Amino acid sequence: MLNKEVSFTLMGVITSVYNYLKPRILGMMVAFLFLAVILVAVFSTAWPSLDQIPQNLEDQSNIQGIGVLIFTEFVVPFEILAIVLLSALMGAIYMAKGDDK
Amino acid sequence: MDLMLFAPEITLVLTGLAVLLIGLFLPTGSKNILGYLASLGILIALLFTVSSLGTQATAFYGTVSIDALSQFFKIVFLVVALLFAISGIKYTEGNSHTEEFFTLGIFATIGMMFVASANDLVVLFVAFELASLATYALAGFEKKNPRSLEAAMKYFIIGSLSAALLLFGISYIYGATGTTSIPAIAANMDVLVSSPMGLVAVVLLIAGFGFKIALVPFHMWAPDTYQGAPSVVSALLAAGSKKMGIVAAFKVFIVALIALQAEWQIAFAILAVITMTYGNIVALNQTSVKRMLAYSSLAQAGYISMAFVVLTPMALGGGILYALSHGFMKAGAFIATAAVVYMVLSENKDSTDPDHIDNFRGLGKRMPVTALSMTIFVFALAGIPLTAGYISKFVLFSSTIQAGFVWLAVIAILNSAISLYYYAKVVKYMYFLPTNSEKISEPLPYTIALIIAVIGVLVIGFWSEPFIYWSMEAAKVLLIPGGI
Amino acid sequence: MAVEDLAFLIPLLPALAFVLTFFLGKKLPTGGAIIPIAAISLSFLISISITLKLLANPEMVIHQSYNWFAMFNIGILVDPLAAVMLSMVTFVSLLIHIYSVGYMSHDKAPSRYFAETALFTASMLGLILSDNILQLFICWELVGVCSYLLIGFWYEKPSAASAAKKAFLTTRIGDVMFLAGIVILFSDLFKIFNGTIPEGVYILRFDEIFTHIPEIAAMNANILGMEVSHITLITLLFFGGAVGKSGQFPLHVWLPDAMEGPTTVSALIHAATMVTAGVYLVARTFPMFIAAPDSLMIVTYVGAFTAIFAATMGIVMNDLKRVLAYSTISQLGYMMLGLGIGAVIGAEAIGISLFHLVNHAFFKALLFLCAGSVIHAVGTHDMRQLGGVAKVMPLTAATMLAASLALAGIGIPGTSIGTSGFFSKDAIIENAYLFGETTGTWIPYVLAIVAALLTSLYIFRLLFMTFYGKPRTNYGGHESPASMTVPLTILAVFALFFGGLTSKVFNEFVSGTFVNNFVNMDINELATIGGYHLASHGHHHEPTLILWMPMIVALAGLLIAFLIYGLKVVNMDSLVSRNNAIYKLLYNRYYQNAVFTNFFSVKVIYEGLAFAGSFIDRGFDWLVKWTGEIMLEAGESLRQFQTGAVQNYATAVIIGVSLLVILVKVVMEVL
Amino acid sequence: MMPILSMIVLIPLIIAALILLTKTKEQARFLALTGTVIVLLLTVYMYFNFDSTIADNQFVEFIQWIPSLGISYHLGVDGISMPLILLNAIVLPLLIIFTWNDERKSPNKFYALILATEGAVIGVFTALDFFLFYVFWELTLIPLFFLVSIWGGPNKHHASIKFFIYTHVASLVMLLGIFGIYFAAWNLTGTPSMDIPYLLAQFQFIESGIAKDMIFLALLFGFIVKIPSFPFHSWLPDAYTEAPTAGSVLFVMLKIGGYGLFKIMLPILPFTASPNLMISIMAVLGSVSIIYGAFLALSQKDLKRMVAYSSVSHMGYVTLGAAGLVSLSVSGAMFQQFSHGLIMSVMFMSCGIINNATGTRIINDLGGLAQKMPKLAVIMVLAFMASLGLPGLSGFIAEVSVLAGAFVNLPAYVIIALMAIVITAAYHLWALQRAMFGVFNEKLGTVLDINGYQTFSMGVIAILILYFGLNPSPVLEMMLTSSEQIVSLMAAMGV
Amino acid sequence: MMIPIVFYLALAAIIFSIGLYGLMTQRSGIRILMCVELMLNAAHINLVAFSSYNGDLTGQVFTLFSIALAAAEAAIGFAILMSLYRMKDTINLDSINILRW
Repeated sequence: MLNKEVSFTLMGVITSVYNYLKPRILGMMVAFLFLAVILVAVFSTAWPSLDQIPQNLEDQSNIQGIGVLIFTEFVVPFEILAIVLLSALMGAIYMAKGDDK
Repeated sequence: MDLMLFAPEITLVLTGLAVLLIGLFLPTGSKNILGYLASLGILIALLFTVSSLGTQATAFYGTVSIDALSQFFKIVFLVVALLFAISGIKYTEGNSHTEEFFTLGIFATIGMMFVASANDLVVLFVAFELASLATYALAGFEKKNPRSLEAAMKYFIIGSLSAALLLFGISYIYGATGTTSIPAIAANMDVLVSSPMGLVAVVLLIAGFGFKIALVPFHMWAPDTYQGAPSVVSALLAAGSKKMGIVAAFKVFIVALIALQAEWQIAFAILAVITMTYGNIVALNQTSVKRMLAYSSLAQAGYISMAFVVLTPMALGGGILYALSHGFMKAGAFIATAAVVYMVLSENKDSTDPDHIDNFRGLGKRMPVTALSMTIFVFALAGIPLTAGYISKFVLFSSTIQAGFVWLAVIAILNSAISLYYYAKVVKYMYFLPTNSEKISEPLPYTIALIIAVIGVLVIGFWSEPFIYWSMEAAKVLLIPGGI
Repeated sequence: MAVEDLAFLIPLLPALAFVLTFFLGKKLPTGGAIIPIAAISLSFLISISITLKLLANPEMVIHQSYNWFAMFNIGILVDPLAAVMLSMVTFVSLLIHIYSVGYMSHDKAPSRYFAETALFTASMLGLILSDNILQLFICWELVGVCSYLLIGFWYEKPSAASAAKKAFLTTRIGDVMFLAGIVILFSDLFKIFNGTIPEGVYILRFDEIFTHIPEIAAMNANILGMEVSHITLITLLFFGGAVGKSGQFPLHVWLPDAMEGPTTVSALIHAATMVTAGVYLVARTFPMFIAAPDSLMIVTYVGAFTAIFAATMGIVMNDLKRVLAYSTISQLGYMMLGLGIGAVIGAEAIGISLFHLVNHAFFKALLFLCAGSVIHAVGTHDMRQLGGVAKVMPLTAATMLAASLALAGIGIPGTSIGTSGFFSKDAIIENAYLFGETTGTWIPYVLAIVAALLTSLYIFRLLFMTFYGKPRTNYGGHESPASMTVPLTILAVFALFFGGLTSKVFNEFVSGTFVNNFVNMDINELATIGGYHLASHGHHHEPTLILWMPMIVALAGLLIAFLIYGLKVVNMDSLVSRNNAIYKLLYNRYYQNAVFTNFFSVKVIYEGLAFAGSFIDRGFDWLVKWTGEIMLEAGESLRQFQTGAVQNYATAVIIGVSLLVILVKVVMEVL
Repeated sequence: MMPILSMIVLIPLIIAALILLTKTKEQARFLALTGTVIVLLLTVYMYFNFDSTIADNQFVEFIQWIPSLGISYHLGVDGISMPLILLNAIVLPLLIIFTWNDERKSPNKFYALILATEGAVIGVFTALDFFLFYVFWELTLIPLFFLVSIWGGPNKHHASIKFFIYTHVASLVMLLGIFGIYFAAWNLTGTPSMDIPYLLAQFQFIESGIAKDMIFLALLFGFIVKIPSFPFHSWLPDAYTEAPTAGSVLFVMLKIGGYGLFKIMLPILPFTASPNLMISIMAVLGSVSIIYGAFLALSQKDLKRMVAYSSVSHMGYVTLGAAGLVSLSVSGAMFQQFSHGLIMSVMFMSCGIINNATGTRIINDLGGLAQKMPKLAVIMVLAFMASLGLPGLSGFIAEVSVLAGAFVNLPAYVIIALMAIVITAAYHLWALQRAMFGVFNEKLGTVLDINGYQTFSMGVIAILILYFGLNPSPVLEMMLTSSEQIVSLMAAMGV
Repeated sequence: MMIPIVFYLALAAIIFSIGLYGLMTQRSGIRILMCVELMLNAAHINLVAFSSYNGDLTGQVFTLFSIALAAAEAAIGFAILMSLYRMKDTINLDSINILRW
């Protein structure tokens, strides 16, 4: 009795696991393949990095640097981003709006 | 720094904003004027660009450069945008959201133009996204049409995926080189060259750009989207944003990642062969003309990718020239389809697939100008002489042989022979199959757009010298080590 | 203006007549017959005066040559051989034309008839006059096509159209061999000149050809393991052409069918214009044959065999014209035999053969015209329905008798009494004996003698069945009009007396062709190239029996015919109805029709090869189609990847990225 | 001096465009006739000012077009192209006259396409720049494609697409060959040039033997398909048969394959790495085409299809003659092109008339047409005789020159070709006998003889067939000059 | 001691792969959008990590831009999904495949 029940639940588990995996197995495999490719590349690369942690840990605040960068070197992307946001706004409103009438 | 260098972009931004603002105050019935306004703005931008042809400059801390390459591609984008805007006048007739249509189109064009002149990956990525985001909404512009929505949805999801892949790839390049400036990357390639990361980054970038270029297997959205989106938008996508992918790839691979040449040459060789063959073969028995044009557009993308493999000045020039020609041909073909769709819908509002090839029956009688233009476009796409398609194929394929890639040229040429079948099929339907329907008056904006495209196709085909010259100039920009 | 300057007019006048008659004939009475008659009369006058002039000046040769294109020329050459032929052809053709006025008076399209016969005559005259082998070939082909048109004159009759086609095709086989000979000859000469032909040298002109015979003979070709001299090859191929045109075995099959045209056309073909062309070709290129003894041997045997082969069939035919057709084949065999003996007697052979040719032309034309006269009057040419025609048409019967005597070769040996045929045929048979004596091969002689017997038999059979006895059916009939009987009479005179009167002169005159040639050459030297020597000239003294032999067999034939068909000693019907194998074999003409037409041309060529070809072609077609279909199929399957589900698209992208990394890595490792 | 070559190329194209604008058949055919007659007059003028004793290009026009690729607008005629231009110029007006009274849909397009084809074909013959050559080469395809597709027979779509793609593939392969020679020369000299004479002269300096052979074979393939030669002929029967009569005649006028053989293949032949192999290839293709086409023609049931296959057979002489490499055979092959154009025009016109008059082209369904159509019968018999190579007509000159010339170098192949002669005669006579002679088939109904226009145009061509058969020199002279130059090149190379 | 950069990179790769997996297997449009965001964020991790290990602020600026872009993208994405939902009453992407082959 007991054995039977156990085996039944085991089968049930296997079946449900199987049913869960069946539509996902391809996705999993592909994702793992991709992950493997990336990880192999990541681990076999000698990434350049600063030799040590920046000395002045307190001075880690980079807001100012970022701000400067945004308005000097990256002013063009910033401007473009403005347009992006405008168009996203337009697009989103247009698409999301209900009936015109 | 001379702001005049950015006159075209500024003009476009102002035009876009103007269209948007004026549109707010116009009643639905008189929004037609927006289309004219947009066309005018694009035309002015085009004139600015043409007049500054040959200028060379970098601006904004070296993040943006103006050179022959960027100018050439800007012209391509502006021409396509112009065709888009002119034909859009008819398409948006009576629509209450005309201003969104044109503004999004213009903004997308701005994105493409900035990609063309980007000299920094940040600029490139953001501009790339601008072009994508603006067109997502355009693809779904017919929001009552399930096809259009589905097209937008697929375009959006695959677009986001490829944006993620692109960003992921860029992040590795940034990590390995410590910079996002394209010339600086070229100078700091040691890490990437010596590790497998280089290859991974290259492939991730190819996936990112390949989405726009529609290279197999990153193309899957393209047939669905081109088919489902409004034809005019498909024209913008196939003729414009595809070229944006190409110019981005040119810049990133040939200028920045030239040290990884071997990797991406092989990758592009594989993709080019698969793409042109797949595109042509699958196009053979399509019944939807737009879908057929989409697959043909895959094939053309395959041809253009050959430039990456051959990598001689002539091949790159050929690829760039091909991009221009393809802009005219493909935009023209989609606009011609748009005219047919308009015709079908005006007869039968509930038609589910107005671009079915059966609707092209007897088009030669019903819409003679459209049919003739379509004939010229498909013959140009097939590479019949004295059209833009021929001279571009001529330069591109011949350079392939010159560089010794005879096998690649043979495959390409066989492919272009196969393609004749489905192009000829369209002509057959238009001229040889009978129809009982009446001749109809062709919508003027479509006709004007078609005639512009036809003139473009024929002028490039006939008076090729200046076009070849400028595309060669553009190619030289790519091959000067380290960029500008 | 000397008459020799007018030589070019001889073919040109009939050709002009063709054009005029073709376009104007319909508007003129009797289909414009007057135009060709006038033209041919003029040609005849020119020919005969040229012949006479040549007779008077044995050294003289008329030769004019003009550039045509490339290294080819057109020109005219009149030497004794040509002169005699010209005179004969114009004469016989003239008479036939005159005869035709009456004969064709009831036809629908006499103008077409006269136009075509004029062209026919013109082509033949052009052939004779040619000074180069290419021009000869051209006229040769034109003769063929005219015969095609004339045999198929009543084209609305399917049998006529079919016979015309058969005639053209069969001779075409010979023509191709002839052409092949010319092609080989050309390339040999071209090589002899090392590819650079000087200005003004036309390499296919007879003088060039003959000059270079030794060099050509020195070239050898390896055919199926045998070393064959080019000269042998070329002459054999030329002879192949002659076999086709002159109806020699095995290409004779067209000739009996060629009866479908008007009878006058048969007369033209058989007597004057067409079938003699083959003999003339061999005679014309005789120096080449002399240098190729093997070819001459083959000519001899083919000629002798044809002579008897055709004669055997002649004796069972019931169709008036068919008998005559087989007779022609048989007589042409004699002529070929006569030429073949040239291997022994040298240039004299031409004289002998040509003599028979000319005589044959007279009596054969006469025979046909008589037959035509009978057919015209009676309306049938089945001998079984005729009989006793002589009573109705006495003049026709008389001329027919004259012709038959000439054909059978009745005459007294050793004297100059005898019909024309007697002198010429006798000469051939005698020389066949000489041939046997010299070479030890008696077959040609035996065949010739037996054929002579059969000849006599079938011609008198015809005579008795048709003209004598009682009518077997009721036929109306009347003597033909004067326009028909006058030519008959003239021809009869020639058939009876020409031979006896000119025998000596003729032989010497014509045999001198290559002695007084426009190119100086010694026939004997040519023979040494061929590796043998000609028999010494001089009088041969055959045994009296041999001398009388032809006469005896001719009379024997006459006697048998008289017994069977005249006196009916043996019941002809019982002979026929006995249904024996030989009769059937002969009556069915050795089943050659079954073999050639039905089996070979229809089954093998048409059904077999042509359909094999079309099968292969369908294969190519299928290949093209298949390529297309496989593309479409591939397109159809590849489409399925585009499932429409966006998750799948994403999957494809990711797989693409991963695989591309691996693939590029692998390719880079491999490279 | 006036740019006469540009005129004869462009006038048909311009007039074609004008014809498209006409509304009625009368205007269209009048314009078409005017255009073709102008071309004829110009061509005749050019012919009489042509020096047939020199092999150089004459009436040369040269304008830079795309200098960065070395492309120029370079036209000229020599002894190879002059006769072919003449052929087109003569036949086209007659073709227009032939179709004078025909009823058909959209006559303006019809005549425009005919004129466009003429312009394109003459363009191929005059182009001395590979780019231009290829442009015209492809341009010939399009009007013919439309002609077949619009006015063709029941199977027209299949035939036109097949023809279009098949020959397009061949053109592309030829283009590959052109690229090959173009870049090889570019690499050698450092300057790009598409100039045909220049590139042909440069060919010998290419170092790689394999490259030379590949270039040669690619070009050869392009030309062979157009000729067409066995085994690349399968587009032809369909296209020729389904095309309207005028289309078939235009196909026959399309002698660009053979032209390429003489103009481009032969001058570079001695410099290939293995000239003897190339000669053998051409000879095999030629001789097999001759006999294969003949057998196929024999097995056809459709008169027009038979004529189409006979064309394969006849064009085999062109290939064989070119391979013969003796000035006689080469000029004979050139003459075959010329003569074949004349003969086949009449043959196809006859087929068209029979089809129109009786509604069928199946040979066995016809019969006894000569009784009802005597004028046609006369012309047709003449054409058939010319086609089977009867002496005195133009076909014979060509055949005998080819056979005699080619035998010098290629005896075995000539023997094969000779065998085909009997077959050739057989199918021609068979068709004549069944279709024209014999008992009239009453089922065919009322059958009218050809009208005056048709008689005139066919008659003139028939007379020309006769004329050139008797006096080939007017065109053969210049062919000989050109072929002697080609052959002397061979001799110099010891081929 | 500094955490080696590969840890960050590995984390990013794993997050990216999870996003991929979700993209390939999920049916709901919302979930797919979330997966896309996940992937973008993985890239951001990379950028920020590199930025700080390289001592260069560009990566962080880039990340800021990118976050803005991601927001815009999400806006449009949701708008499109809303339109779809309005039309089809579902955002199950499996059922949206009129366009295929």
